[in-house]
Amino acid sequence: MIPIDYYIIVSILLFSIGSAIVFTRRNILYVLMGIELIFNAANINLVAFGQLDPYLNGQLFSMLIITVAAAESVVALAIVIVLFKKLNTIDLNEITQLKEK
Amino acid sequence: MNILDHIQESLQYLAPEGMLVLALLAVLFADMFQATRKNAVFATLTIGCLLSVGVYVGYELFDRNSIPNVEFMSNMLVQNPVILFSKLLLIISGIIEIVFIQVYHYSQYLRERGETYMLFLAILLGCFFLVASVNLFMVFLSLELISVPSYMLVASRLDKKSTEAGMKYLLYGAFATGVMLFGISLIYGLTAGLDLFSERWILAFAAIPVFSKWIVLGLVLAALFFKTSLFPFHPWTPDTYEGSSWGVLNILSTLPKIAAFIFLMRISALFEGMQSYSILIAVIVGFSLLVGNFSALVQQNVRRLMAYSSIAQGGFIGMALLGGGDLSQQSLIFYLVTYLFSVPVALFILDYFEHISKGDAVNNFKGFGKKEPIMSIIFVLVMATLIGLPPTAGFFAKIFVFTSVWQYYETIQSPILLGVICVAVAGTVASVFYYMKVPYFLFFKEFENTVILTSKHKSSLVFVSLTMLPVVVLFFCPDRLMDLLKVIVAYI
Amino acid sequence: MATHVLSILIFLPLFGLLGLLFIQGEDQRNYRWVSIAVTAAQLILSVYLFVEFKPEYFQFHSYDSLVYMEKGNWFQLSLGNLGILSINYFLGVDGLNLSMILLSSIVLFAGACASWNISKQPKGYHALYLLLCVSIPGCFLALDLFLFFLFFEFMLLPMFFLIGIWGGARREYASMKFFLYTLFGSILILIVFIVLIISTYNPAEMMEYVPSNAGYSILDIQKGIHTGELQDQSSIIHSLDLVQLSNPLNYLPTGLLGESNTTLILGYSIRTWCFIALLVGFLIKLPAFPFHTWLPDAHVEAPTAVSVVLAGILLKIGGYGLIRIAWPLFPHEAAEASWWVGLIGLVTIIYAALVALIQTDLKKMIAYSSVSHMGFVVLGLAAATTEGITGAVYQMFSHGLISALLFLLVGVLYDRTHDRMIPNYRGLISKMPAYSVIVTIAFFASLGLPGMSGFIAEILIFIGAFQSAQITGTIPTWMPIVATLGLLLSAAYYLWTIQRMFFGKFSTHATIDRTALTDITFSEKVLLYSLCGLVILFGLFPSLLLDKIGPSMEAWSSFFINMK
Amino acid sequence: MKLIEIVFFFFAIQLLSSALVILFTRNVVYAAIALMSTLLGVAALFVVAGSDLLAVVQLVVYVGGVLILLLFGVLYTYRDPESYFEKKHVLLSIVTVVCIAGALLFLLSDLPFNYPQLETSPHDATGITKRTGYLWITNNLLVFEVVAVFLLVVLVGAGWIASHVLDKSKKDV
Amino acid sequence: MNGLIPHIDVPLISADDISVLALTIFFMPIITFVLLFFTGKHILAPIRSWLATGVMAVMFVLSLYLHIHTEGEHISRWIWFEIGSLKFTASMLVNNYSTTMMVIATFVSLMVHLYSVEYMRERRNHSKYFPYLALFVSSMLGIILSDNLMITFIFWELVGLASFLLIGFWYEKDSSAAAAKKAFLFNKFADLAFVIAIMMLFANYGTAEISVLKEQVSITPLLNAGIFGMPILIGFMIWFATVGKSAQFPLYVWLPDAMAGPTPVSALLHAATMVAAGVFLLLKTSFFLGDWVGNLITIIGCITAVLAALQAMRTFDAKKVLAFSTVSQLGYMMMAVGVGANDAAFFHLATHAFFKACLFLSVGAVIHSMHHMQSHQFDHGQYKDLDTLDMRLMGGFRKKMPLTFVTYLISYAALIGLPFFSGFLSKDAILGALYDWATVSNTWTWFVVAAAFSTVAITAFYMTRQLIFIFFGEFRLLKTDMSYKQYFDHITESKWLINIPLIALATLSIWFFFSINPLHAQTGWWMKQSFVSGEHHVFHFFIPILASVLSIGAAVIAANRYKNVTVFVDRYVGLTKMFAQNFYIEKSMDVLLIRPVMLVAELCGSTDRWINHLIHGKAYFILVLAQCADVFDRWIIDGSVHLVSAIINGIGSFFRSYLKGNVQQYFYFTFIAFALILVWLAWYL
Repeated sequence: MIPIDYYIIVSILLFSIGSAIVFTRRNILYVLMGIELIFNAANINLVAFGQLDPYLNGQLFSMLIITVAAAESVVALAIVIVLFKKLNTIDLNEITQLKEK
Repeated sequence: MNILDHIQESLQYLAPEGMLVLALLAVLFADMFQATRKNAVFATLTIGCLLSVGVYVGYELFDRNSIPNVEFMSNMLVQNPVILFSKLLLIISGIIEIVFIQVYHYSQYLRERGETYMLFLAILLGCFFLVASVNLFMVFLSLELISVPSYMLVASRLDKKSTEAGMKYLLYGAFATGVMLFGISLIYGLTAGLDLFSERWILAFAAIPVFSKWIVLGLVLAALFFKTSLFPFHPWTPDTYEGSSWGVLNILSTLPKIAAFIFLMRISALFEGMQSYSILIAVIVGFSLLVGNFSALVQQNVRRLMAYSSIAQGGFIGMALLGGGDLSQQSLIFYLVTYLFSVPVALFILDYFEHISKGDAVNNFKGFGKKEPIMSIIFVLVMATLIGLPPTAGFFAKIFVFTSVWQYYETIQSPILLGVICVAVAGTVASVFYYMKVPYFLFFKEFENTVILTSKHKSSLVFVSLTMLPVVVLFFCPDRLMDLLKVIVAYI
Repeated sequence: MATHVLSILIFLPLFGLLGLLFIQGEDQRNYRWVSIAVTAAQLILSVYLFVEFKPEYFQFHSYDSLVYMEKGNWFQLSLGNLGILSINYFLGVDGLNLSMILLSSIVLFAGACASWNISKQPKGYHALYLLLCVSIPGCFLALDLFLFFLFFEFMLLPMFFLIGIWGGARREYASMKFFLYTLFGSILILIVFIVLIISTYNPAEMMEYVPSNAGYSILDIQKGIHTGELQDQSSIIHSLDLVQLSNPLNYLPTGLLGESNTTLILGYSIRTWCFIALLVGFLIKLPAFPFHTWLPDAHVEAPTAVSVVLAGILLKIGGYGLIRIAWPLFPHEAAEASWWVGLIGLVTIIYAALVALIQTDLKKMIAYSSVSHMGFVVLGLAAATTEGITGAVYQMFSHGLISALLFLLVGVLYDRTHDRMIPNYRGLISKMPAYSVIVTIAFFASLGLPGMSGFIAEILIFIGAFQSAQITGTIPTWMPIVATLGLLLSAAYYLWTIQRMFFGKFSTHATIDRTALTDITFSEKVLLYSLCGLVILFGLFPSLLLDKIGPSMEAWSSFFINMK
Repeated sequence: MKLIEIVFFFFAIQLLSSALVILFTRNVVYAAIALMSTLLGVAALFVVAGSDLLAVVQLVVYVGGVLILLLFGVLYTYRDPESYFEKKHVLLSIVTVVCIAGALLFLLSDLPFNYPQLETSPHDATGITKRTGYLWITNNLLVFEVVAVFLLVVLVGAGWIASHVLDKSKKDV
Repeated sequence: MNGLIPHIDVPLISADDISVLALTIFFMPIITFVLLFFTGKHILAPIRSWLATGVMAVMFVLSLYLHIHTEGEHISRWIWFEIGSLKFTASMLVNNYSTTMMVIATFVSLMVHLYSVEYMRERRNHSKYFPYLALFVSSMLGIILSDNLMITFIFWELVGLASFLLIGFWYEKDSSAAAAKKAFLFNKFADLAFVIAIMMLFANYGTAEISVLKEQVSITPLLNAGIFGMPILIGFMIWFATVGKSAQFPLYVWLPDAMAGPTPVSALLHAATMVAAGVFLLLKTSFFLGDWVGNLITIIGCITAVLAALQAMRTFDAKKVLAFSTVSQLGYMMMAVGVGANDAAFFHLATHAFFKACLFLSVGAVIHSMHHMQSHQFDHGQYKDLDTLDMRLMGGFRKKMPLTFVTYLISYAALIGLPFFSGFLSKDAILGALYDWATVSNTWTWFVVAAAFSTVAITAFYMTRQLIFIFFGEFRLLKTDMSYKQYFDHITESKWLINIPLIALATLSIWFFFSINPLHAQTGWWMKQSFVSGEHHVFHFFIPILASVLSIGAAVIAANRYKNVTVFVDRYVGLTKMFAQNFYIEKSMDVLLIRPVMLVAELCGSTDRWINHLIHGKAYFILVLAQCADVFDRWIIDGSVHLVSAIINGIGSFFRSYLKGNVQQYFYFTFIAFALILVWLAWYL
């Protein structure tokens, strides 16, 4: 059996890479990908911890996350498309109409 | 007990939620078969549902002898007077919001779409679950049930500003959710469970080394801070407020906040006496007060001003989370009651003025006080509520909150709490200035606008007056509500 | 009726307000009659109160000393370990506020009459004015500090709007200044009230409402608190009942203001700081040097009726607050600080009079003279002898009448020409003889000519202040001696004004429409002469007022001397 | 080193490097492909952890749904070839990654992860699938149902938003 | 309660018949005042003037009756008001002393009223004249009758008010308006001392009842508390109060200016009664004047007498000469008070009241005819600015107005102290008292005596000068403007209404009304009255002789000096310049007092502005933002001016700085802030 720490390390790394994508990439689609990576990092943890859980909470939770993440992506994509139609860009550096004056 | 019997038994407690789902479906079907969309079918359905849920919940609540403090649905949810009372608040708030959309004809695009009501009901459903949940499953799910429809509502005006606001809100919310999920996964690993309120979980949580206990908990609470727009999860607020329509803002600034604060209150009750939790909240709250109040002070745009005000208000409410005792809980609910009546009125009147003046800068409101005296006076009253001045219940709300923090400070003598109190006092003073900024322009500047005010707004006046009434009435009998709350919070 | 006469007095204008709501249209006539009728009714009621009042010698701030007392529990809030917060609806009359109630109803009536010509948004104006008519008597009658503060704040808002909307050219600036100053003051006051509420307890209510104390007497409870037998923090009832707060036994021994609390902040005890906060808060309202700069601006910009109310009553609330709250609750601190308070009074008298001397705006001059005269109140208060304090109250009363008169007179001139600058007029007597006569009477009344009410007040203050070195030991004898210079200076600026404006050959500045300079009308005459008549009446027969308030003021002084 | 460990490390390195590709690539299509690779890697880790069912769900929902959606997004938002490429912030990215990872590793390094200890041995693959299904309709029935409502709402709402794109009659505001 | 204030029992005494009569007399002018003031122009002028005069006549008769029937002291005392157990009383004392003064006051008033009926007939705006006079008379009676210093103070001030109103009666004249203000302010300044005296009385004795105080002082002498103890200071303060009203150095400068009022007013207020009120008050409270205060009074009185007399020598304004002479005579009275010769002082007060009123009225008659000329000229459309008071323009009236000349001459003789006239008697009494005082005291006292004697000479000098200027020689106005000739030719004796008072008053300036012995008053009925507690002075034979010689000599010198002078040049050098400039008293007052006060006032005004700025935190910015019209807008709306708002702005902008629209910056912010909070928390806990 793989020591639990390995999973955690992988998950932490995945989380940090996901965060870095969210923080630095300018394209909304990248950001969405980054968020998916963060979700996956949580999933890895949950599954790893849930290996020995008789009620399988970890697995069930990560299944829930996957579903919700999918739903969120749907909403995000819908908005991205409208946004692109309105602003003709999906670069976050250019979507700065709302800001402190 | 057989699991199926348990589920069957649990269903009786799910009646309100069930009714909401039924209403949601009914709106869906009505939307599918409705040709014109012009009449008030959706609103009637929604309000009817809300009223019946309200009556049901009210009956459950005040027939207190029959209320057990039970967990049901395999320890997913819990039923007790506090939760019923919160649901009552949510329903009242919900009714105000639906009426808000109905009364005001500038919210037309919202009023005539069935989707609005569906999303609204989904948010309300999420709030119902959130206040009652005792399991991270339900916490996460209800938060999503609140968030995702909110993103869509924000973006629903479908113009440049609105979609941008929706996009930012979504990205920010998804990020906060991600952080929370990561926290949940760690918590799960550390305590081997998601049933937040069980004794086993509390013991397991207590065993975690202090050094990292609060870090993981902080990560878990991130999404709640996001919902309540507390520091440092507040930056979305101004942009979203600027971008979306007032009707949506009204929903965003009341329902999720009430639910999230009630849930946080329950968490606080869970951690009552744990100083470290209080310190975490104290820091968050202190910074929220600082950011909200002082940034609002320099705003020229009423939407952003209200956004920062909502951050600050979150801070004030959050102060009641610190103590965790009976008084704190009472004062938190009291504050929420004041808040849920006053904020819709403020937003409504600003919406009204904004549409008259065709602009959302304070400058545009010059001299409206003379053209719209009653509306303006009620607005002053709302602002007084938010500042915490007599003769509004806001005054007592502030007093209770301050008292609860002071009481807690007296017990633990932490300088951080003292700091929070100082920041809150400074913030209250500052709030006078920014809240009175709009009335200042309303009354003391000459009317410049050339637009002729022709709107028939009798219904608007009735709406704002009636909504403001409880706040004023509460000022004269705060003890009634406090006594009621005292009984209720004993069940937490 | 007799049992609720105070409530009726306070809330009568609300009915007027309701009436206003049902009157439509821009015709000002209908609105002004509502104001006048309501204030007249208030006046009748308060005269009834005044006549019926039977003074007797009691201990100050005792339930016995109050007549027409209305006391009911408004609400009780349990605040956990902080105890129970009990707020009472507590009204009552003793000699101190009797005079103020009479004054305020007279001045409010005069103000309502002076609002005759308001044509800009009359409905709003009269509505706000009626609100003022609620809050001012309320403030004077409330004996629960919470109620007091409520009415106190409530005065602020109508005033703010009345100045800010119906005022002169720089009304926004003036109203905001007024608002900020008084808000700052009221925050200080509020802080003290909060400290008071958490560090005191109300044994009478604890006996009545806390079941576990059944069978205890008030003394038992006080004993229990002080010996530590009654330790249950959550069953201690805190209230802001002035009568209870005035009893030093009712301070929790370990509370912020308790005797065993020796915490020093910057070298002073918390009690001292509380006293200072109250002092500053009320001195701003009074106003005294150096917190007075809001007043001239507010006066200059305010419409006539508002100036009248502002000078006539609102300033008195500062003095009233000091006499009613600051001194009785913190007698020891007051005694210690009296030297400085007296100095503030002295500086205010002289300084404001000097500044008045160089003013060219008639209204500003009168505003500064108001400041100067309110300095006498501070001086009399610092003396704290019977004569001094009676003089202070009398000064508030008489200055209320006189300043109302003065501002009405300025209003008369301003209504006609929209110009108040002293150098722009000369020889007004020949054009407006009746007006000039009344102005002269008012000026002489204000400068303390014997036979007018101001003289009685000032001489009493001087006598009291001079005696205080012997009786209370609060202020040295040189202060009243120097303060007499104020009399000279006020004579100087008034006479100089008379000389410049009314004497000499008639001429006006080119911008002034001479045809508008008509003498006062009959109705104005009636109002002004009746105020003059009151001023002279109370100057010749001070016993009219002093018979009523004297015993209370003597009780006040002996209370102070015993407590300090 | 056991085989399972080798498998673990392989897939761990694979998914992390794919993730790094997303972070550093300039082409959004490459990023989508890399995301697929990452998700596959995660699925593999699920298998290693004994959750075959979850791995399948991961493949079906993520790779089959989310990824396709993202690709649709890429197509829909095509403006010009340049828009696929964007400036990289290599240094910033590396710093961010290192900081976050370092902080988390530091904070969580010596935590006693107290994952559930079972009396019985780990589930076998079929057992887990069956039990998952059982748990979804018993203990977690509420979650299951609420997710259904949630998805319904998202469906309707997303349709509302997206329908705007198709609605030719509306003018851009 | 007032444990530290000696509690003195002040019994209440109800009024007896005499007191009721006195009260009746007192209230009569008040009623007249109210009646005439409020009816104003609605009743005809003759009715008004005759009503007032009639009331005055009745009052005079009643006063006389009262005087005859008064024996001993009649005190009545009531409670004015009380504060709890503290009682403030009002009281009235009727004795020979006060009734005498009442008779004098009402008589002079009656004469002035009669005179005024004619004098004011043709002047404008006199609907208020008689009410004001009535107000004055009632206040004067109040001072005379009151036995309580607080009540006295009330009337004291009311006298000031009446004098303000009457001096400023011709308000259109700038000099009149200024003089009214000046008179009131100078009096007010001195009255501050009265206020202080009242404070001290209440602090020391708890009452201001004169008769009670007198008893107290007799029980515990003043000097028990040391020479600077409060009782002595009370005396000083009361004296200082009279320095204003009785026009002593250095506050006497208001009196000459006060001549801007109508001449009858000058006669009544500023010669006969009001200025005498100060002396009268001092006499009433003389039991307080102990030790150094007495010496001070004497010295100041002496200085006043000399300086005023010197100034009178160089004045050309006919009324001002008389005013200075009044001041000088008041100096005499004060000297007498200072040396304890109360009887002499009171005697001189009485004689002076008559002859000075007569002098004023006589000169007033002349002025009246000058005024006629002016108004005739005016009627003929040739208005010329004519100073009707300038003696240099007069002359030769002896022939035109012989009766006036005679009355003037009699009162002139009385003033300069020629034998067989009342002034001789009273002045002799004062000089004798001074001499006695000097013999028992130290050497410096002889300077006082010397000064007093030289003043006699100076008085004779300037009075003779005036006599010659007005009544002798030619009518000098014609030298500059012949157009007045026709009017001058038509000047005749005044109307009988003017003449009757002149004759009456002149008659009363003759010796036998006061003493049968024309050379010594000690044996006269006046001095024998019991009301003055003076011991009998030793009669010094040389004093009246010396005084007479001095005055006759000075009169001869003056007559020689001025009899042929026809042209006057306003050029003075050396000392005489000082005389003409009022010894620079006014100038120095202006420089030392008024200007500094105004300067300080300006300073306070600017301080006020600075306080304003300071409190608003914008003192620092004010230079930059001087142009900003609406400071508030910037202060709160722009939030860029204020110091506080700058800080707030700083905090605000710090927390807003990242909100530049890019959501990723929000992430960064959130993440970093959250991480910092969590890490700090982990460290903190």
